[in-house]
Amino acid sequence: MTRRGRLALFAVSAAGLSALLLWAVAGLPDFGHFQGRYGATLNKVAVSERHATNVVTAIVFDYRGIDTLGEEFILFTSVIGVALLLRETRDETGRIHDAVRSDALRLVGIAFAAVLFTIGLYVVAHGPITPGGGFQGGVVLAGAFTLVYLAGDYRAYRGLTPQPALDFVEGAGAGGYAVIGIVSMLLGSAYLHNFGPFGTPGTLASAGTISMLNLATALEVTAAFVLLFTEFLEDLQLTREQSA
Amino acid sequence: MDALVPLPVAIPLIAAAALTATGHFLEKRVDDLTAIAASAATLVISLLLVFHAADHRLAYWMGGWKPRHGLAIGVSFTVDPVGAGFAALAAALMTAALVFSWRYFDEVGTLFHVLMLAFLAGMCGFALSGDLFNMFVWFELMGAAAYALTGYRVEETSPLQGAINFAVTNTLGAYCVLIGIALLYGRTGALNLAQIGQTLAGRSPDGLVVVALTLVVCGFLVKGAIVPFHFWLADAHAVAPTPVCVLFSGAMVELGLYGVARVYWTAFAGVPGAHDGGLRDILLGLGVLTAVLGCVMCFLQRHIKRLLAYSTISHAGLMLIGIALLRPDGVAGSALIVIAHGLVKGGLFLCVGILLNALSTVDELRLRGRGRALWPVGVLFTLGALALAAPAPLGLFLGKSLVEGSAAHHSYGWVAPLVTAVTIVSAGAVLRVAGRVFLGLGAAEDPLLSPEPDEEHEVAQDPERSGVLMLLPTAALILAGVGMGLVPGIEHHVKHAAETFTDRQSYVATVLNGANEHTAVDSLSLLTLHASSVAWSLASLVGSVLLALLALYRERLVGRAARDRAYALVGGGLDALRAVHSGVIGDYVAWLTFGVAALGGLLALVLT
Amino acid sequence: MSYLPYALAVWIFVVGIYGVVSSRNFVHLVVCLTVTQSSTYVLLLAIGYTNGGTAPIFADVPQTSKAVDPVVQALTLTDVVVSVTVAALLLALAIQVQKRRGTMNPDELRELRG
Amino acid sequence: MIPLQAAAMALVAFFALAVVLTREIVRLAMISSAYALTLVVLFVIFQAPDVALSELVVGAVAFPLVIVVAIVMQRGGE
Repeated sequence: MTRRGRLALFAVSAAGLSALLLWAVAGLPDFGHFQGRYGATLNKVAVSERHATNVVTAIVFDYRGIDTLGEEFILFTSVIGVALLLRETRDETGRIHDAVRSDALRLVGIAFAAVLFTIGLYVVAHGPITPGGGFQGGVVLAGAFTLVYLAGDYRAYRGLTPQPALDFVEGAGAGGYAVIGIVSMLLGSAYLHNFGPFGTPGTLASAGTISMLNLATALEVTAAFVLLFTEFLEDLQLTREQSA
Repeated sequence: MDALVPLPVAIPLIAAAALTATGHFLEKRVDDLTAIAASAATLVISLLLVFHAADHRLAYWMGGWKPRHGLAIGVSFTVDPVGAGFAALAAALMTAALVFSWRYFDEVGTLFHVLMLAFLAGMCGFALSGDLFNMFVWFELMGAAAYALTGYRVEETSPLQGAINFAVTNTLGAYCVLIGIALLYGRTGALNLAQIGQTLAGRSPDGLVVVALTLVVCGFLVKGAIVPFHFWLADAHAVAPTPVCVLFSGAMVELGLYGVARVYWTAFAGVPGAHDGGLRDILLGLGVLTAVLGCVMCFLQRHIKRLLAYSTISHAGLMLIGIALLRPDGVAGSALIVIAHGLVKGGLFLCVGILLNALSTVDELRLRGRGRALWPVGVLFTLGALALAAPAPLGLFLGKSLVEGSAAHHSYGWVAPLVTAVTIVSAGAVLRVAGRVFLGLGAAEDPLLSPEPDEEHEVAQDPERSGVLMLLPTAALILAGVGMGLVPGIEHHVKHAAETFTDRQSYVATVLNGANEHTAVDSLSLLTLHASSVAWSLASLVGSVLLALLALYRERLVGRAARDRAYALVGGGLDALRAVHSGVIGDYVAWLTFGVAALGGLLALVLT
Repeated sequence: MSYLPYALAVWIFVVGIYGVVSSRNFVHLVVCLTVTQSSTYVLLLAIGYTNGGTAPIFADVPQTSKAVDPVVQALTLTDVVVSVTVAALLLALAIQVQKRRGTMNPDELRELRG
Repeated sequence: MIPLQAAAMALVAFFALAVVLTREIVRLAMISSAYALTLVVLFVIFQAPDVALSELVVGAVAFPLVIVVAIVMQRGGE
């Protein structure tokens, strides 16, 4: 198809699709007037049943914990996939230089990384209580590691994140999530059943397996994103070296 | 026994995670062994689930969140024989592919095995889940693993192109599904299929319901490779490693169609008008279009993997025809086609893998006569090709005869001749390959066939790779596919499974009210042969052999003038058809948009 | 006002697909794909919104107060992760294309056809 | 509240179009980051702080990655 033909086909189709979609959303409840029983019920019972004041976290790690198992493994799989797709470049060996050579800049970067690291830990730990959790905190933690890389000390970065350790943490995090589900079964209940212990709502580690699953997720996400960043950045460094 | 339900998902995932965590410290071969063991365990458990669910459907609530006052608050895996059977088929094909791949993917360490196991978990989860959003999650897991596996040979451009086309179209399909899910949630406040169905039932459909149905169906049809959403399939299959193609053709594509059938029968079957002729005609039309286009394109290929890929598209069309009848016996026929086709096509792809490994090409013309040395492969390949031609009572015969019978019963008498014609063309193409490659028949050149970039090898040659380990799973798949229809009682059990599958009321009762009705079927009788279906099957067998011979010897059999006239008649059409399959992702997405809009418009006409 | 947020989602969806169809650069194509996906976030969250509702987090507010639907938010969280993963895979593929062929233009990849 | 919602939605609509129409890669990276930020604001207004936080970390970490990829690729291509 020529480009013009393609755009013409799309224009006609998109007009039809838009009309269909607008027709569909006209059937939704007025904005702001939704009354779904599912969400309303969970809002009512989650805190007392699961001792997690953040209902979203309770849903993510408990009521619909199996979705999150799948989600963890989608991330896990895509990291493995990226490693597979970018693998060849590791044989195209080249020395990776530090991106930044100024010591002052390095110091600022590393100090900033330390701050990010603390924030990341906080976000992870308070997942069951306030907004945030394993995923968001994990990405922040990975960002902290990446900052060390960007601040320029490649050897320090690789010392912090050796490949076997990263792979181990990634596998342990994702696998840990799935294994916690099996533990529930060994205790005689359903897969991913929350077997406690429950503490006072609003305190850390109050929500039984939610806290454990949150931690497993944090491990997995941190390692996954560090691996992703490493794959891409090393690949680009090498590309640049070769073209230079 | 209920405790088995989460295991087909949990076992491969845990094995994948464990391989990744310890991959740097493992002895060689541990990855092969772990992956095969996990996959075989999944197969055994899925088979147990098939038998366990044979007389009653299981609803397993993750996290123990049983419904409260009829309201689903957790996620259920709702297991019936069809769903569990799909998981078993995926696990069987995976096990065969992994045995075949022994020492195959050493250069990438554990990466290949981890991706395959995640892929398997995604397929099992999709087949077992009873929650629409949860299905979407597993759909994406399947996708993420499949895109990466498609691009395995990163040193060439065509695998990258195939993987990109595959990833972009299927991702857009998944977004369509997700928009559909959001619309349904806005209407029903539910994500569980039974709950959605219960809320929609009995109320006449409006725009929201029609469009939600359109979007969910289209999203799954992208995976199911139904025209005009099929473009990605041939590109992805042509370039993926052959053990991966086994899973793509044998299970993943079919799971897309399974998704359509599952969502229709649980969520939409209660909608007034959904059962009338309009919807049936639209889906039948799509199935026919796909079956015909697939078999024509199949016949035009010389790249054998691409040829088999188009044959899969053609069979996806046949399966959709069975589903489109919206009757239990049609669903049963489709399910039987899925099993037989999955096993046979998987075996055929493995045959191609052996050819590629030994002779460093997958081009039909370049392979002419060179397959003689590999005669056991030739025997298996020919058997597989004949099984596709569906001679009574072997191969795809049983499934096809059920679909034809169901169609004839509901006054779609044209289905039987059409299915036969399509079978003749697509099986004829595979037989032509068998004749040319393994017997050296036919001409060395054929300008009619599409030139494609050839492959030389998918992995480095390894003299220690065992020929027996490659031949064994190939033979197992093909022989199982050929003889599947002879298993005592299979016809009755599958028919019964299809009746369970299509019974929305009892689905709701099991899921939301915990009802547990047992409906046993006890039959070990052999399949029934009707005179008409046997006649059609003979026609397709003889027809496909004759067509293959005609294709090989048309220079000798047909005079020049007649040939020229034939080219003048259809040549332009074939070239146009080829040109539409441009390999450009922008075109594919434009066609996808067109398909959604057109299908939505048609459904709006017939349902409201 | 009452359907505007839903119409916004439709707008983003269609505009994003237009970007994918018309793209001349794989990075652009991937970004447009994430734009398309963001329409699903907007649609889900808009559906779950309740006038005057608080966030479904009861750390500082009493549990009896009116809150927006938490389920759609959980779904959207999963959705965000999916979007990252697909983007990462596609970018990895795009990088390899650039290395092999020196082009980022999808229209120039024409090995598989017919 | 209503004007605030309307303003945020208008911004999202505008930036979505802007992203799609931007063909120049460096600018695309910046505009897509801006689009992510408008989404964050909208999600906060929709009372979805968890999602807003997710979009923020993804937008602040993943999109810069796109920037790096895009810019280096373009240099490689020249």
